[in-house]
Amino acid sequence: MLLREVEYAKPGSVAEALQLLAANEGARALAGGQTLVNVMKARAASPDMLVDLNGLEELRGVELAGDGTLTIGAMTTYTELMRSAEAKARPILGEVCATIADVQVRNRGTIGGNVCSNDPTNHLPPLMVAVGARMTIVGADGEREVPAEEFFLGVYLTAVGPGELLTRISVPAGKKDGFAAVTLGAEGTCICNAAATVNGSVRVALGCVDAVPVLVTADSAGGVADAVRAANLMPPSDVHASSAYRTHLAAVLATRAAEEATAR
Amino acid sequence: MDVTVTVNGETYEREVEPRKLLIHFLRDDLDLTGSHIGCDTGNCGACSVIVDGTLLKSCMLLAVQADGSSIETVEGLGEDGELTRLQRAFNEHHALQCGYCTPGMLMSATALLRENPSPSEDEIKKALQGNICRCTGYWNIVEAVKSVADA
Amino acid sequence: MADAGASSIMSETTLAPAPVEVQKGWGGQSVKRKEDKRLLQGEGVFVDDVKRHGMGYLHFVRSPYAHAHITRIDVSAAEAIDGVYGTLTGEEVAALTDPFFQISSAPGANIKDYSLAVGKVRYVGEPVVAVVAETRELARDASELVEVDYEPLDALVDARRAQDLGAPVLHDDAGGNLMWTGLYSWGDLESAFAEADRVVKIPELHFHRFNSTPLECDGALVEFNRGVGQWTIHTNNQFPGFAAIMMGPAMKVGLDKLRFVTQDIGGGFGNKITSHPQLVVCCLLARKLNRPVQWTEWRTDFHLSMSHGNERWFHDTEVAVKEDGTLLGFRTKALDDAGAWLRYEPLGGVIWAQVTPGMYRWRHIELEFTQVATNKAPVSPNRGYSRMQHLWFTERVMDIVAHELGLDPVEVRKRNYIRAEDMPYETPNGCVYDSGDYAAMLDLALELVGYDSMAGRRADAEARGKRLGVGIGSTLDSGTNNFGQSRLINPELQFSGNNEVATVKLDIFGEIVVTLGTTPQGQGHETTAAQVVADILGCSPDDVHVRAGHDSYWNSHAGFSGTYASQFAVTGLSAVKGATEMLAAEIKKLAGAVFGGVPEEALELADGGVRIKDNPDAFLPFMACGAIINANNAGLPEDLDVTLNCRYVYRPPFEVPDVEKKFGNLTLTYAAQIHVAVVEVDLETGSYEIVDYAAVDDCGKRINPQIVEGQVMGATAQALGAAVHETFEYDEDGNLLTPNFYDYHVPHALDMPPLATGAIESPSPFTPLGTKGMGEGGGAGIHAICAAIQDATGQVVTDSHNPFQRVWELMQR
Amino acid sequence: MNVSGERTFAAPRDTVWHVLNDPASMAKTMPGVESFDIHDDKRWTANVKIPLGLGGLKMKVDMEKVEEREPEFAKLAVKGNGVGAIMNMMTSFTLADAAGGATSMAWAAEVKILGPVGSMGQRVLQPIVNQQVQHVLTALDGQVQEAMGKTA
Repeated sequence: MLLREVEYAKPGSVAEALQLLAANEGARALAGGQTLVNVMKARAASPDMLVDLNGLEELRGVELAGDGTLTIGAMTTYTELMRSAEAKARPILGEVCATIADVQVRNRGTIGGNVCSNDPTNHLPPLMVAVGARMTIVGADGEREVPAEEFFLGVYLTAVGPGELLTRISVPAGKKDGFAAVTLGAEGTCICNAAATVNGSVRVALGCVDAVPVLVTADSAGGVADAVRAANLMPPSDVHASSAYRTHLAAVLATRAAEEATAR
Repeated sequence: MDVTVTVNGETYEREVEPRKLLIHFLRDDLDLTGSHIGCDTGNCGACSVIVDGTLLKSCMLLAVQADGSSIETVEGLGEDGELTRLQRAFNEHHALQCGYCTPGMLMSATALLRENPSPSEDEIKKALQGNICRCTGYWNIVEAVKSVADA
Repeated sequence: MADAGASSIMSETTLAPAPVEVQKGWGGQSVKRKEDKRLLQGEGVFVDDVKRHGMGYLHFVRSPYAHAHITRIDVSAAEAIDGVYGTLTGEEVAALTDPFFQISSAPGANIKDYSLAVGKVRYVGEPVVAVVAETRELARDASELVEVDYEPLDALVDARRAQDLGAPVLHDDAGGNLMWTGLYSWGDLESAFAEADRVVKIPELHFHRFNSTPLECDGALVEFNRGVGQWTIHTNNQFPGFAAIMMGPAMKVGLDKLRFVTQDIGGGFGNKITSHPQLVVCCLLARKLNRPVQWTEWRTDFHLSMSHGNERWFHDTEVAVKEDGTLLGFRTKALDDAGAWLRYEPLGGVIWAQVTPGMYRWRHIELEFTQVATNKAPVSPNRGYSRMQHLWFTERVMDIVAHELGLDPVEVRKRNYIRAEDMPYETPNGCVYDSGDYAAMLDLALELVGYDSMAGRRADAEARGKRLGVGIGSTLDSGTNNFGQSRLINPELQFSGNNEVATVKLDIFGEIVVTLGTTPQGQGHETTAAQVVADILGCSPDDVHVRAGHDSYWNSHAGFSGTYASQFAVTGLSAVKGATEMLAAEIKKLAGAVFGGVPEEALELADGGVRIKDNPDAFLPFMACGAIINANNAGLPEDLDVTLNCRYVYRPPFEVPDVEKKFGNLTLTYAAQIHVAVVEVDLETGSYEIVDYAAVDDCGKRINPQIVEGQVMGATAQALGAAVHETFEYDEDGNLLTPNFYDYHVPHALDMPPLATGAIESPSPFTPLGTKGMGEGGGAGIHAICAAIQDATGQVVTDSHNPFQRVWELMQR
Repeated sequence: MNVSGERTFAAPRDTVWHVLNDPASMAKTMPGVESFDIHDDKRWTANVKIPLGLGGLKMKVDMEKVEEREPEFAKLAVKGNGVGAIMNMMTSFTLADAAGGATSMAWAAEVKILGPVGSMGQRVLQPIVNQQVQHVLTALDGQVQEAMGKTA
């Protein structure tokens, strides 16, 4: 509770938002605020200005292209994605979103906010890496597209630089996906998670074992556990899990996610 | 900054600091103390309110973000002091003890029943997942909500 | 934990009550709660809802260090800000107040505990400076400008290292970290070991640190009346009687200068007993700044600094057993981690002794209790206070013995349970278990989880790569303390017995008004008190107005007033019963006179009035009674001694315990709960689900069965949370790693397993209503989960906290 | 938490030593340095803003060289004070000649973070610290090369 003083701006367009962010070094984009506002309550972070993106309809919505590519606006909420008919084209997206936090948070929290905060316990970063999502970032020098593998740079750090915004995420067509997690209580804080997609070979992205999702590939679900071991993970220890336990879970969950993906 | 909101049908206009959270605005500026604060990490749901038809936790929203919106809080449930079916069911099934989580719990259940008038037990639990209760263990709360679900 | 199955979430099973006189009428009915309407409409008044003109908001500057000298404090920058009303430092506190009275004998008695850190900080989150400002936000802003220089010291985090040579010492005044120690020895342990076929040895058991985390944190709004020198303390402290005797001497004022007012409290569970240091700070600032001071504790503040449950170790346990599983006695060393201060401690060093043998018949017991200070938050009572730790120990012993001897835990329990025919049963240390049938409770609990079908369910789980385990948790809920037990801790103390007060009056228009000395936090006192009154006055609970909350100006409180330690159903309701019976007698006396000398035995109370039994037309409604005494009393007989305003103090029958032998009756009643948990463990990850659960309760006569069941359910949920996820873990530097609900995971709706509850009623022969205090027996859930995990993994469980990683590690053995 | 490692610089030992002991060039290696004051050759202070995606974390960082054996070993006590965070770090490095005129540096740091940021948990902090360390080492490399350039 009780945030530090902060300026507030509510731009009417992405262009205006970019100007505000560029003009104020201490400005930070406010999406759903379901992470940022809590960090501000702890005063562990205190931006000088919040640029509220909630007015930007152009950043909302889910579109399905002829080739099956999904385009998700960064400000689309979890709930909107779960209810989107188009998003059913890649069922795993809605399924995973439905296990994030709770109704209230899903009603306000956004897909873009989730990936941009890149808290190691979030479900979406590994999922985006597994499905081979591509992030579109816009800045003063125009748009660029970054593959999910290169998007996540560190805890709370992504390819979205100062003065830039994530505008949309595109997810290629596909159905054979899986997801597995061990959490603190049902749908609670994540201890370790894994997202898998099968497309010829198996791609598995592991969450909560490093600052960024760790991608491993194998020919089949059977080979995933070895691939994870070969990755020589050195996960952080915390109050919920030791490095050794996370390392063990990573192999188990990666296999389960891969098996689910293969079985679809 | 100026904020104008309609809460339970009544319009309020206030000058607030941008940093003020909606829950503090409701409780301290508007004296609507029915919505409570049970944590500082957005976990407990005691502050849950319905903003423009959407169930939210008012501790993760700035008051200025609610400008122009229509807000429903526990004080707005029921008409001229009467209890709603849901509120009566909470009493019938002993779904509250200390009553601190109850306003948020009621708002979550109300939002659920509007969208899904006949939820299953699992749907009810899923809908209440964002509201912590430390007294009841949830069993009687789930029973209460189930009892008003249309058959 | 598991979702409930599609099957009904609850099945209420009630055995025929024991053949004793069961009161007719409102008592025993699940009357709907009177307090619900205001709470359901958001009209409850909780402490943060109380506002006063010109009040200032208080924010504490807290220590970032677990252990450090304070070398400099500078509040000038904070006080310079516009809108900041003032500050308070430890130096000022030390000048204005005396250290809090210590319950402990030496060495704990020698520590100097003030309401703010003086010279040194001893845990992360300890209040160092208080800042008061015009708004909540500004108070916090200003607190960031308070400059405090620290000289860090090594932190002591592990109680087992507290008495090591060279260990960091928290309290130089105590000459070390030992706060209190005492040897308890009853029976003849050597003969027990001589008679034993086996001695089962358990090197170490650990009961972890957690608490009930009431959803509302602590708080206060304090007003100072300069003219009469009196503070009005609006607070959610749940034991004002205790707060007053701590605060009065420290502040050097009489207790009547401290008026405690409460309406609704957002949960307590014992955790709101020891907020007196913060209340003193509020009082000092209200006087210093001459304005109302408001303090609201936020969740992280609460986790960092308030009321952790006692962490306890049991070392070198030896159990004397026969081959057939008969237990003869045990010896153990209990090491209790009090945290940085003794705020209610070392009472935990004796409270456990209320349930010394658990539910079992062993007679030879030796327990060496040692309590030490560490650089962690101070502990204080938490639902099941100190008995939960000890009962977890006795239950672990049962299951570990069964494991060692290859016996069925059900059989071992039944072989050793105190039997119904043994009741009332005197324990080896002189406590008297009033009534109960533990074996019958266990049978019912097993029936509720379908124990007979377990073999098939185990096979089914195996087929799914899971391992099924069943565990039993038996627990006693000793209620209504004999405060004389405090003398076993410190013979100098002049406390003994217990008491509670109620007043019942008939007002001018016949309104029945009841005031209680208690501070309810959701236990439904307004409702159950009204039920008791209605039965005596022959009216409906709806006709009875029970004042909400607590106000020491109602003159309806006594030294031990409050809501804690499972006693309202005995002390509170007995006080209500006593006061109401006084009122009933006065009404009859008045009516007798009004009817012209009709003897009391010819009168009866019914239909909201008093009438002559064989002449129903001669009827005097309560309204008339109230009017006559209060406003129309001319012509009444001079000697008519009637006020229709009756105050009664209930005093349980207690003796002062024998301090030398540490022997005597420490509590009046013994409610019991037996839980059975069925878990399924994921062999690959160690994660597990509770797939079935039963809780059977016996708290004697139930005034309101629905409220009783609610208490059982709530306590069960808290126990399951503690067993699986909830823990206050510290790193080696004394940083709390679970300071909020993000990392301290309490159960949510999806975590709750299917629950079947059952009840039997063994009325207490020792209480006026046959009731027993209850509400704290839910610790059984922790015991049951530990036993179920031991059953599933085949590995001995030695910790009360079993997160998935620990279970996975067990399976790696 | 403890972090340590080894790194080789393509430069002679005295060059590396010089860089490591020159507050000005050290300043260039630290993340988000906003200002820098040198009190004497053993103590200096920096105002930094550690970049976190959620908004930078402002800290006043005092550094003191508590031990020094030129040109092979030095130990620094680093104390960071920020609202919501206190960082205490004891770091040391040992230089040795490596093959081909290069210099190898064995370094170790014991980092303690207190306050609300600390309560965010090691799950978050450990990766952040590792990342900042990598940042410092890379920048250090740059400084060494720059120094080489100057001396060349």
